[in-house]
Amino acid sequence: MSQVEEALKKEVAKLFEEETIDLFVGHEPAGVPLKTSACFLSSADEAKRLVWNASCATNLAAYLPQLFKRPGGVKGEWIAPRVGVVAKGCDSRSIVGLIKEKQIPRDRLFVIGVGCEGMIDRHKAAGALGTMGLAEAKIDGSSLQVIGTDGTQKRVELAEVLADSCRECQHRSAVLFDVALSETSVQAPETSRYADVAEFESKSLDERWEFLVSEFSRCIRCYACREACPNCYCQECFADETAPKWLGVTTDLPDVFVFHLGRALHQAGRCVDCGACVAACPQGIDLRLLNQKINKDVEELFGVQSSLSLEEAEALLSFRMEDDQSFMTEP
Amino acid sequence: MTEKKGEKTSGNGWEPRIVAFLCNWCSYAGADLAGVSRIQYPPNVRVIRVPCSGRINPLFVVKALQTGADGVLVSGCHPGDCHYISGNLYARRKFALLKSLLEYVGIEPERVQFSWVSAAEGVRFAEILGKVIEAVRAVGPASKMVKELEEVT
Amino acid sequence: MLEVTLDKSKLQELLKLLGTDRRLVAPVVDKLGTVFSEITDPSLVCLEAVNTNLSPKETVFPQWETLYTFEGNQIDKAELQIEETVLFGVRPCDARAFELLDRVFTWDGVNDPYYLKRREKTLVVALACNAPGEACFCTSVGGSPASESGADVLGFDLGDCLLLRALTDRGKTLLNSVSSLTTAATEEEKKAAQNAASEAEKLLKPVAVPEDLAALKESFDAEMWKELGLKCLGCGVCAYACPTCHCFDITDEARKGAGRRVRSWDTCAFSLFTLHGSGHNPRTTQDERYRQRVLHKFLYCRENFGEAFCVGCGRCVASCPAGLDLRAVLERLASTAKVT
Amino acid sequence: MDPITNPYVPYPVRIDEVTIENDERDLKTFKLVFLDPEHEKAFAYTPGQFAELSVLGKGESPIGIASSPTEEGYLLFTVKKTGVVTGELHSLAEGEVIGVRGPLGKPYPIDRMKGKNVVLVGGGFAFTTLRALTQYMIADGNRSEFGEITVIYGARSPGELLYKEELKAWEARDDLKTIITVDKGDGAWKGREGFVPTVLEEVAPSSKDALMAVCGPPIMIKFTLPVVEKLGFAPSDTILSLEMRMKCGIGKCGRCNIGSKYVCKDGPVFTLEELNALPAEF
Repeated sequence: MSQVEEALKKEVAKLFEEETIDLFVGHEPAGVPLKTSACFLSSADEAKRLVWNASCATNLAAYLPQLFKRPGGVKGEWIAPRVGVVAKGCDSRSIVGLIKEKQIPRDRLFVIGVGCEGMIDRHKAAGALGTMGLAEAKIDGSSLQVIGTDGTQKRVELAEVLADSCRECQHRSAVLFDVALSETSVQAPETSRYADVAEFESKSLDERWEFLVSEFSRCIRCYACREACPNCYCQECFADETAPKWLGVTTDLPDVFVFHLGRALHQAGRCVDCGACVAACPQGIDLRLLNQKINKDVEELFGVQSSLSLEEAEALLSFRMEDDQSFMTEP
Repeated sequence: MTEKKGEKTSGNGWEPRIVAFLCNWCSYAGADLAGVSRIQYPPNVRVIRVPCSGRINPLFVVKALQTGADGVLVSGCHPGDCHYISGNLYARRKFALLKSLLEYVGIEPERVQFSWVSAAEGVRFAEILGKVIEAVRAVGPASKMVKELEEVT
Repeated sequence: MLEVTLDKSKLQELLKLLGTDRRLVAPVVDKLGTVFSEITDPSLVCLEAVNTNLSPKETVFPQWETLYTFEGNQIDKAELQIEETVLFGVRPCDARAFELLDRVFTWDGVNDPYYLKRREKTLVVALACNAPGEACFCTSVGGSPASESGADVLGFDLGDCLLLRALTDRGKTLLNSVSSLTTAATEEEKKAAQNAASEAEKLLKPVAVPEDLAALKESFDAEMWKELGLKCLGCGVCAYACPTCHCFDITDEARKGAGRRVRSWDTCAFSLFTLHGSGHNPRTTQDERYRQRVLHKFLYCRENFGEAFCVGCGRCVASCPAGLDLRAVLERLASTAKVT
Repeated sequence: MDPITNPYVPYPVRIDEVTIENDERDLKTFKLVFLDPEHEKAFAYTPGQFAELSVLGKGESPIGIASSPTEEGYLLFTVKKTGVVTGELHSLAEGEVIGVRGPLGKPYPIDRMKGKNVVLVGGGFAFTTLRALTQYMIADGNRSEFGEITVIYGARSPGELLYKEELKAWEARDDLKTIITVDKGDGAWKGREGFVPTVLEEVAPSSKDALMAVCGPPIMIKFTLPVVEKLGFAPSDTILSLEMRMKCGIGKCGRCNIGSKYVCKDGPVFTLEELNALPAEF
């Protein structure tokens, strides 16, 4: 991916030099291995901070809506900045969704599309070391070398430590862009789409419940899933509303369930399975299990995949007279 | 819905409690018609009148389950009959996903049901409600999502 | 000073003994590393990981707890009942955090009965670190891999055995109660413990922590907060993983007049944290909220308690979903007297 | 759970009287009576302090104490209906039982005010603790401890003035200078019209041997402080009372800090000098 990184830096520098953009949102290294952080650049010389590699898992679309809001205290006319952003397949789909939901203006946005071969799930990579912390990691072709805080070294295949979303990803190249730096031909086989959901569906009702209880009993209500999600831009989340109060603020399981079910339902027809929620969760809860279930149902029932184009109507903002109603109760 | 756990699960005496969200223009009138026509339907239901099935936030259903409803019935106008032209058709999509998701997470599918009942269908309303109550009775009192407020320390 | 040695082959027995008539809480393996958990089977205890995924503050300051129950306008008269607990395998940084939390919950002579009761009922057996974790910086914030603050017993992993040092009278009583399993520590073992700790100390990378409080005050208006605020997602991971963050909310949960008043963790990162009933919010932007978190720890707590509320466990660094690195922020704050 | 030993447990109190204060009917004064005389004794307070009013099942709301300890046997709280808890409070009738947790915070520096002239400037609904302070100073036996007392109080309209009957009684006293103003009068209003800062400038109380306390909405404070300064009141002699979102009220929950100061325990009463040393984050 290093050629892409070089091309990206050049492109971004050019965009600033040609005064096409005022601000660029990309990835830069964070303080720990296999982690990057969103960065906000405002000049051509800063382009050297950018990185593009298999740890750029952050869905940058989540950072965009705030940039187009008039800052507090600014009086009179205010012109939104022209913002450039680097987008892999999932980021670009989220951008499509945000444009459709009028959270970001298409005409103030410059999207640099990049193809993606999948991002590393940091927890999986660290998991190769057991309970040891991850001190260092080196990507080396198709494998990854991880070094533990006790000095232990392990080598794992990149494919084994990719995020679950990336394993099942069908849209690796940007679906919306102003310039595309690279595409990728790698694609998950059609058959494996929703494989994780299908496997879960095959369990019994009580097994499913028990499994989710064990997952959700780890939830600490930190809302990292919500805050990392590009779709969760609500001014006030239902989880924070006090009138009506939908749920309590504790980690009592019924409250946790209402939160995660509510969030999953709000994602219906909108989730692009970027995996940001899973990557953000400090407790490793498999939130995809819910979101992908809804994605699967939306696709099977309404024939739509979320946010693939600006033109297609969102699944829950449309209907067909002949939509399935076999689930309804008859006398 | 404040009965304590003990009262709720007591074997033979237990009666399922159903929350019914009924569209003002059809099912609510249907339920009313069933009443005035002296069609017997079980008393286990608490009706919440809504202006349209499209008004029903899926969270209403989730919240009803969390606060202790054993079952939820949502009923609106037949497709094509919506007072607001298409509220029920948008709703139908939400309901399909909600029903599927709840079963997927392990909530018995009997607990959450959806139907179309017109203002003229008093008999149909009574039949559907009866069916829902019996189905919920068969799966027993809800416990999975119910928030209990007993002391925990 | 009572110092005893426990052969590791007897660790299971020790844990079993400690858990008799008491609640035993210790690290176990979970999905992402280790977590503190109530132990019923001592064989599950895992002391290898440097840091648990979340801090053990939950033991003395649970994520949520019932302050009292009520019915109508009657508050339950029953007093709080807390089980005797042994918290085993706490890292010295986390143990030190208890000592800091003590100051908040007794501040100005106003005692928090819930925290204090739990604290009083909890014996802390700490375990010194032989190697730092991925984001550790305890020595830069006044701690060390063998810090004794906040613990009743401090253990050293010497390979085949554990050296256990009593730090308080309660710790001494605890060690005496398991004397059937231990032997008096030899001079060699004591020396080995000291060596292990100082070796670990050498491995820690120092972080420049801003010492000049006046300069920190000036940093309130620094530009850097804007960029950090853009990055910060406004979630609660750092605060909830942090052993010293202690902000909380109080809410009522009731149906038909009966219910409970609960307190639960809360964080200054949440946008609604300071929202007034009138709609006014003194911290409307994420940069103000992120700044609050950093300055609360490194400026306001120093002014109020004489010490920064950070023990250098590195959890906020390791678990931040936005990749924010407190160490880097501190370096930036320290690098210039007046940060711009 | 004993309210005397556990700072999170409220004292039970009975609502003895509810007074609707304004035309909009969103301000009510609750007269509260302790159920247990021991609790009343434990609740020793000074004007300027506040308490958490507690409605079990809804929550708590921090409200300034509007009564003065010289008014024995009851507490007064004037509450604006803004949210869940205050909304519920407004729906309660006389005879019902709620909770009071406190007294909380630091009061007005009454010892510093003794022997001095005192100027109180209040606006709108924030007048409550200034009412408490005024009542305290003019109470039998206390009045001689203070010099001249000037009270300037304004509201948006005549119907929005709090404690209307009491204000009349104050105006009739000759040991108290009471100036009432409204932003805009109605047909029946015979009194003064004008914003509080303007009126303060007109009245121009001397800053010599005097302390000034100002309470009001942020916009009033903003325009009043320059006048206060012009009149010669030093920041250390200018006293303000702040509002901040609070939960615990006892300096633990971390919600109400401004820099290193916690409004709940270090305030809500601060001198302007103290506030000037804090970050502008309130």
